[in-house]
Amino acid sequence: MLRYILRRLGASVVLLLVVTLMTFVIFYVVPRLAGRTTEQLATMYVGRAPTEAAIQATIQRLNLDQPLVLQFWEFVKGIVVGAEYTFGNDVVQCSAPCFGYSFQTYQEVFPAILDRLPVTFSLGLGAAVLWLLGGVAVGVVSAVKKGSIFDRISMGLALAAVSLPIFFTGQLALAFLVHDWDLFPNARYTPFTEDPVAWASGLMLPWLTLAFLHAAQYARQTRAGMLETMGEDYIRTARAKGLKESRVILKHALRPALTPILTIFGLDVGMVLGGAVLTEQVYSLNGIGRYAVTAIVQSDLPVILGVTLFGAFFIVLCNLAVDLLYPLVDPRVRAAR
Amino acid sequence: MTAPLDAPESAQHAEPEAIARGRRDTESRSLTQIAWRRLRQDRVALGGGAFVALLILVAVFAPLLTAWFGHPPNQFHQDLIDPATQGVLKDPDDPWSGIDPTGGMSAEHLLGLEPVNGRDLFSRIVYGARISLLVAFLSTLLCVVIGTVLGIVAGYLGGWVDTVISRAMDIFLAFPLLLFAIALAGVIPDDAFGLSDNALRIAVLVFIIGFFSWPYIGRIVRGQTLSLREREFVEAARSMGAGTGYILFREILPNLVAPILVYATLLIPTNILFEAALSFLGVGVNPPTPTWGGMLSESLAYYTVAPHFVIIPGLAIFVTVLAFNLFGDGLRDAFDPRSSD
Amino acid sequence: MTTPETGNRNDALPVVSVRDLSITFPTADGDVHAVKNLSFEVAQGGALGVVGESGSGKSVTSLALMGLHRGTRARISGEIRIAGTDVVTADDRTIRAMRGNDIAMVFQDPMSSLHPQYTIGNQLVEAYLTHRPGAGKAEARRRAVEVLDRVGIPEPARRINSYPHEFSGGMRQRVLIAMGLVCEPKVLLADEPTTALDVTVQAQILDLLDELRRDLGMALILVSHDLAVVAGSVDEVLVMRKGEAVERGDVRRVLGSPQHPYTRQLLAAVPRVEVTRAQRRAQLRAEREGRPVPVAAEPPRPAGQTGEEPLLVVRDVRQRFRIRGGLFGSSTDFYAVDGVSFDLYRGETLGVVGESGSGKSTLSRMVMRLLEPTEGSIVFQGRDITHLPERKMRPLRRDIQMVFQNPYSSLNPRMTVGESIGAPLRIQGERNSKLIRSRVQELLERVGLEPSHYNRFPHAFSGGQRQRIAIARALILRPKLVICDEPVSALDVSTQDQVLRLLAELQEDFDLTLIFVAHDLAVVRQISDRVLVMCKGKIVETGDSDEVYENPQHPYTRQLLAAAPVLDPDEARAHRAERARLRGGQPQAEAV
Amino acid sequence: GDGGEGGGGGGNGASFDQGSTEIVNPSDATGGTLRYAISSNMESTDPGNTYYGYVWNFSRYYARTLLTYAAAPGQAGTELVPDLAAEMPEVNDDGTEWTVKLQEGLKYEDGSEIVAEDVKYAIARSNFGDQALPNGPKYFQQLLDEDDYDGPYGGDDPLEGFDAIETPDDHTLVFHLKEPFADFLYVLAQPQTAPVPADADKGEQYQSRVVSSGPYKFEDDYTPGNGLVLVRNEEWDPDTDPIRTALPDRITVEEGVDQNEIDQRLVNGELDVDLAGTGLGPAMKGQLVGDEDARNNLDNPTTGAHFYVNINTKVEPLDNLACRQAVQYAVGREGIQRAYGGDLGGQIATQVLPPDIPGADPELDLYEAASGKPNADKAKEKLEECGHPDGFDVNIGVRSDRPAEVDAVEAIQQSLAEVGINAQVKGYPSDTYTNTQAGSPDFVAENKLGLTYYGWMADWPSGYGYMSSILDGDAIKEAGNSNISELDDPEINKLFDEVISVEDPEEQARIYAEIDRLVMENAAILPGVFQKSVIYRPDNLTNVFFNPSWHMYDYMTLGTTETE
Ligand SMILES: Nc1ncnc2c1ncn2[C@@H]1O[C@H](COP(=O)(O)OP(=O)(O)OP(=O)(O)O)[C@@H](O)[C@H]1O
Ligand SMILES: Nc1ncnc2c1ncn2[C@@H]1O[C@H](COP(=O)(O)OP(=O)(O)OP(=O)(O)O)[C@@H](O)[C@H]1O
Ligand SMILES: [Mg+2]
Ligand SMILES: [Mg+2]
Repeated sequence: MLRYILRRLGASVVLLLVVTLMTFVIFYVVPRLAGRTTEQLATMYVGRAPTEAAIQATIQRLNLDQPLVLQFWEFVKGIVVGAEYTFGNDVVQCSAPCFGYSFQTYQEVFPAILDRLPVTFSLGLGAAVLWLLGGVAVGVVSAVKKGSIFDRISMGLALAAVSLPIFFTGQLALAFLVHDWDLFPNARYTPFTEDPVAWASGLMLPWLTLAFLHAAQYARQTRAGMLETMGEDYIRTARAKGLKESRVILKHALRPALTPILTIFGLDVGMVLGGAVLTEQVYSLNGIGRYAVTAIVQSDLPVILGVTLFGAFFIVLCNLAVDLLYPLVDPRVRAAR
Repeated sequence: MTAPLDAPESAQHAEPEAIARGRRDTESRSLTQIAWRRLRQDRVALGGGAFVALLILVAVFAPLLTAWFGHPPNQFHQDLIDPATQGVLKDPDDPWSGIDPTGGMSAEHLLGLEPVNGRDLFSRIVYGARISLLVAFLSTLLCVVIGTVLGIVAGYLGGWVDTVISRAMDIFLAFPLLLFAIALAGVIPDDAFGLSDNALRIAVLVFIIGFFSWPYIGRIVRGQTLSLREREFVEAARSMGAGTGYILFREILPNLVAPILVYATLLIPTNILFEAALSFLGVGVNPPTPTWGGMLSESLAYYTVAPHFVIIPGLAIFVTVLAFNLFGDGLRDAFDPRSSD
Repeated sequence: MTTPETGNRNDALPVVSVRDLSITFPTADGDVHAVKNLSFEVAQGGALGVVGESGSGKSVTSLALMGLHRGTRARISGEIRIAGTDVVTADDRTIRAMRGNDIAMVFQDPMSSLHPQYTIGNQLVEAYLTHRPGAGKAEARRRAVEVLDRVGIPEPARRINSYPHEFSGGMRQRVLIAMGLVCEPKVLLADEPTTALDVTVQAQILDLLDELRRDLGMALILVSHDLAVVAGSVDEVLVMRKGEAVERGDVRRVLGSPQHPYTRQLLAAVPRVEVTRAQRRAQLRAEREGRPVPVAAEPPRPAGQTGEEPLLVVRDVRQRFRIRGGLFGSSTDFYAVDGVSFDLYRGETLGVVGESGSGKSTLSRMVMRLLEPTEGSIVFQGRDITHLPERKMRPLRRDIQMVFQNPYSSLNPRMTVGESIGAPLRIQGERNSKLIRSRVQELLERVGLEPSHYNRFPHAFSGGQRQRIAIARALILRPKLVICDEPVSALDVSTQDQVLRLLAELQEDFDLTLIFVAHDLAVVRQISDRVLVMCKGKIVETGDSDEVYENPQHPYTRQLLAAAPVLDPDEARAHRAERARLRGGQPQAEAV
Repeated sequence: GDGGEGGGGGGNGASFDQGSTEIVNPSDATGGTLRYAISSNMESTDPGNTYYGYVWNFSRYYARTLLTYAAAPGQAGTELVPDLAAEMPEVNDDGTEWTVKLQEGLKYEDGSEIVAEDVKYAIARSNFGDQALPNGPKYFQQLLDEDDYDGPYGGDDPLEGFDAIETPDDHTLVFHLKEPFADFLYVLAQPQTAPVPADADKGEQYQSRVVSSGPYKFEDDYTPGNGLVLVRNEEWDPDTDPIRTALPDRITVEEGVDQNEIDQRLVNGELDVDLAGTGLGPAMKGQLVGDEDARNNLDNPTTGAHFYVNINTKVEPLDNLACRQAVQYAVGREGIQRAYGGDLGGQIATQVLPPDIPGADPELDLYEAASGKPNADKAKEKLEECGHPDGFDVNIGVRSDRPAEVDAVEAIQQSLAEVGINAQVKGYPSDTYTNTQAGSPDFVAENKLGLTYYGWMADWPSGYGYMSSILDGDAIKEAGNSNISELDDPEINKLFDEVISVEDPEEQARIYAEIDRLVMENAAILPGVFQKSVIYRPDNLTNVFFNPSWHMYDYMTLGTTETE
């Protein structure tokens, strides 16, 4: 087991390294292959009134004139040991996990991400809890009452949720639920530590929207999984023991049905923690996702890189967590290792 | 209680062969036949399938359709628009008549008009189906092909090949796809690989979606292959002297068709939405080419003056997704040997 | 050793009584009448055997006794009374109180009938607490350990925390029995509890059930497709066919003088260890030619005495697998086949027997060169194929073919059976589709199927039919050697008998050399000239088959022989005693 | 606007477009929180590092400049008045030496005195050296007589070698120009002249805490995206300040709020001002302009922006004058106007200079554009003349993430198609548009971007401020080029060289009108619309008026009756 954990950890580190390399290639190498010159690249990062001197300075700062290998090395070095940047008379120490420095907002990327982390975490985890509970509950009831009105309606709704983009549902929710009908307070982030009630009420609508989108998938998966496990022999065994139907369903059928969902859940949570791009955009929440979009719109390369890596980190982390949890949830997996 | 119970006449003489053969006439159809029969009984799935077919026809014959209705997708009807509110006038002859809440739906303009310049929404929806479906189909095809080949190879060969491919899947899954798509699309030039304009942009969209979504299907195929590999018929094929290629593509692949097909039908709508998301973030095909996603994202700015402009593309996407899903679900059920009728 | 006093118990009130039970499933193809007008009774402490071929309605009846058809589309009419509860009309609560408490069920497939994600203990405790809600966790646990101990799980206090996958099939079946026992029910209903197990383990489970019945005074309903399985364990037999009871009566009477032709047929299908190869062969020939069965047996074929070159020479082969395990994942070597040698002559049939896991399949796969032997050599037709690369091996595969154990997974479900049978030809380079087609149809006919079945898919065939198809596929290249790896263990006795007959016929017609693998000595004896007895990867005994059966040398062989089910109830009891003696001499080392 | 007819439903009796011409809700009541929001992030809070008008307007809360615009509605608002300066600057006879006296006793938020060197330092950091702040304009660098100073960073004394500005004492600045420059006073009104103490400077990161010289200071450090809160700066002395009323106690800015959301909150009274000052989005605008009651809360001023199409003079076949003229005739301006929302969204343009800039001649209409309708016959004629009687292919570039511009371009495409000119739309992200696509002559040539949609606002309200970057041949740059038509006409170039030394406003205006006429004759720019915005003016906002210099409300006078 220990060895397994170590192996998975090692694999995750390697995975992150490769992700770093690929990210780098996509953002630094592909534009060049597409024909951008060093000057053109630099111009993108200079600002509104680029002077020749400023362009040259940017090339220096971003090491754009160095060989790619060296640029990559600098990049990785920054992440591992940190880097230094000069501003005016100041030398800014960008300490250890230094994903770089934004030349548009003049911030270190990593602290900026950390700064937005509580928002994204609150949004993502809150929504995740909602969609997991909601989706699974709906899925279970649908499976048990297969073919009933409830089943049909909830599966129809699930399809609607899957098929409508969040910028659509989100904006309409804002327009109607918040402004026209006053059912929900405006989306707003208040730190939990400051005021838990405001925290929850401000995030309620984004949670619901995001959860609505994801819950659909969980409901469908749970339903399919439940229908499958309900046909298993051990369910018959459980019934033969004289168990109550509710216990048969919740204890015996649900658990195996949930096991594969764990994997998706891990991926989804990782993805959302890396930034719920559209939700944060729609609800004007200053989280990592919006940070990323702003960066993309402004071609803020270091931020894009940083956010991408950070997102990858979360996905890898959640996958790792799932991999480590899996044996606990499903003992058969333990044996297979 | 020692005498034999009443023996019905059929049991009077033994008929071993009949027992062995089972004479289950009801099962004498091929799986595809059975699937087709089940599908035919599944009205919902059939409806979905019919709609999908209709959609494809509509996309293919978009020029004919719009010619029939007389409104090219880019033709303006500014005389019907109130310049101040940019909405559709109730009465085109009276500039003070206010906004038409139906967006100008009439026999002339079936789905009404776009705000601002009054393009016919019906033709734009019809033409929009072309790009949206093209992107969705091609990218689905791409990721199905990549995912299937790599998944099947990884699952069957195992060992280091599996390790490499599985790790590659992990890596691709670890990328925040949307970010990458936007970043990549942003740096792609206007002419490359002998393509230009929308052709290139579509190619890029297709490439991005296909290239980054394959691990999902790859995982499924790999998992299925892993279990199929253990089936004795694979070993049987080996024992007849079949090579790896034969086993992979003649023995195993046909068994994967059902899950792949089902997954693909579920993927197509996802990819329509993906195109929509990219349009929302400003990386899509060039105007004035209509796409559903593009229309949807554009429409949100006019939701008060032209609610129909929001609803119609939204509905188009929704109904399409619904159709594909219903069809996909139906296919899955039909091909599932375990589901009994 | 006395016979049970069945008479005494007859006057007690029956704990199970079934009257006019009919069960119908509505399907798209019309109603399926799975059970029709079935009636029987089981007295307190009595034992009933329900026997019938696959699909005869045994499981459907069992489930009905438990009230497990509730909530499904099944339509049930008639009356079922279990210890005073009317199962058909009672409310759900009453039924739940009855299940596990009055009547407990042991299911057919021990592999899938336990929840894979909960510990054994958890599942046992749950069963106990359901009916004894007042009992504390600790008491339930104590009880769980107790019943585990009772069914012969070694170190029950420790193993209680294990998960099902950590147990072998036999142990899981014991756990299922324990789960049934935990509330001390009045009736134990065992639906083919041993079908998935090999003979040795089967014998143990049957012994256990018998013992429990006696000790705890439970009634037992034992369901099986094999009359021999129930013979030694029940007082009364009910023979079912197509949902109807065709014969019912005292076990001795039914087995001794069966009234109904179907019962006779079932009896004839049971492989008998006491029938020699020669007798069997003679009988088959006679049946084929319509002659009466000759009394005198042919002498066994003198194999390898003519000085001819053996077709296959296997020398000291070993197959190593690496088993990963332990805290630090250190892998250990494990020899699944360990130093096996034998020669095989043209036209001969070599039987390989041994309990599950003894390395039979591994050996077959090595000979097929689906595995590369770690050590030793395999020479086929004078050519050393031990380490031949796959490419060079390919043309040789014409001459060696295999029939696999599981008829459900050895045919590709997405290929028509015609394609499947023709595939070897195609793979070996035959391009002429017409020719392939006609060959396939020829063979289809030869194995007793219709040529028009060419375009059907495997799922449209029964297990026995599929096995015929698999045999046809193995024969289409006209191989010299065919390896049959337990080709009949997944089939019920009637079907098994038919397939065995077919194999025997084909062997003669095609002049085949066979390696026949099975865990059941009786089956092997019917078909093989020589027998290898395998145990833990090694050959423990080898010889002329009759010799081995009549005069077994190795204790393991004797154990196997004693485990084989026999039809005569008295003999069955004698075997049981013998087994107990063997176990006593060789204490519980083998916890299966 | 129609002004005058008060009453209506507006909560305080204001009327439609009243704020464009007079002060609505005059009040001197202090207190409350004034709430701003913006749909993007603020460009920067650093007055030395910004090019957006809203920051120039807003940053005056905490950064006083040498001069600024009078706080008055209408034409009076274009007047320059001293801010930090004690009086209007003096210029020597040949127009190359400007002397500015600072008021004495002005203090930063920490109580230390504001001295001339700090202003000089602020100019140095924003204009000189390779680490000059990237976003702001570089007028000082272009105009000052300085050639060997390489910025404040690096040496011990940051201002060593910076001789073009002298500070003979703590309250005097003397600017030495290369050549006379008549508009220099406008340059002195830029936020770059707001003082920065050298000790506090952290280069670009100075934006996290600007040392306040105005009535408000940062409550906490500013982090982009997290918004900004300003609180009163007690060191500010109202007596020294002619333009700021400093009514609210607190000022908050929320960043990154969706435009629809901002509009909704403005209408609901949850917000006071849309910081960007560009007015309502189409959804709310469409809803409110049709609503009689709501109209009274709307103002409809010009934004100062002219949206037009660059007709590149180098890309074939547009290098031919007749072809360019054909385009001029072919495009109906009404389609462009509609993209902005008809008469409320903009006024059809027939010349380059926006009407409120001296020298603008609304009568100039060489291509009969005023009607809004295309003139297909004339266009065909011109096509004939340029050798493409059946039309030609051309690409038209546009910022794809700006819906109105895309709408306009689609309309242009339609118009052109009528005469056989086949225009392919090419969309680009707006962020890179000016720098690397439209703004790169190489890119334009390579991608045959004959037409590019563009918009332009004046840095200050004069013809030079408006036209030099987009029409002067000397202004063509390799990257970040604004003269996208690549118009390099010797006559025009000469006029630009001349006009900078002309002091007489009348004469200047005449020259600007002449340049405008020449450009139109050249057909290098296809005027589209002079944009107007529809701004929602919440009832609780006091002292509201539109200042034409900023083309938005004058933020320095705003107050609120809402007290949180
Ligand atoms: N849910 C169902 N729907 C329709 N038919 C069913 C259903 N369950 C069982 N049957 C049919 O009822 C008949 C009896 O089945 P049952 O499982 O009782 O056979 P069995 O005697 O237990 O056979 P085996 O030895 O293979 O277990 C079969 O023909 C089967 O196809
Ligand atoms: N690929 C493998 N890796 C590791 N162990 C294996 C492998 N294949 C077989 N074994 C082990 O080798 C032993 C012999 O297996 P084999 O399948 O030959 O048994 P068998 O006699 O055919 O049993 P059965 O009657 O159950 O088919 C078993 O313990 C099995 O677990
Ligand atoms: Mg059964
Ligand atoms: Mg085996």
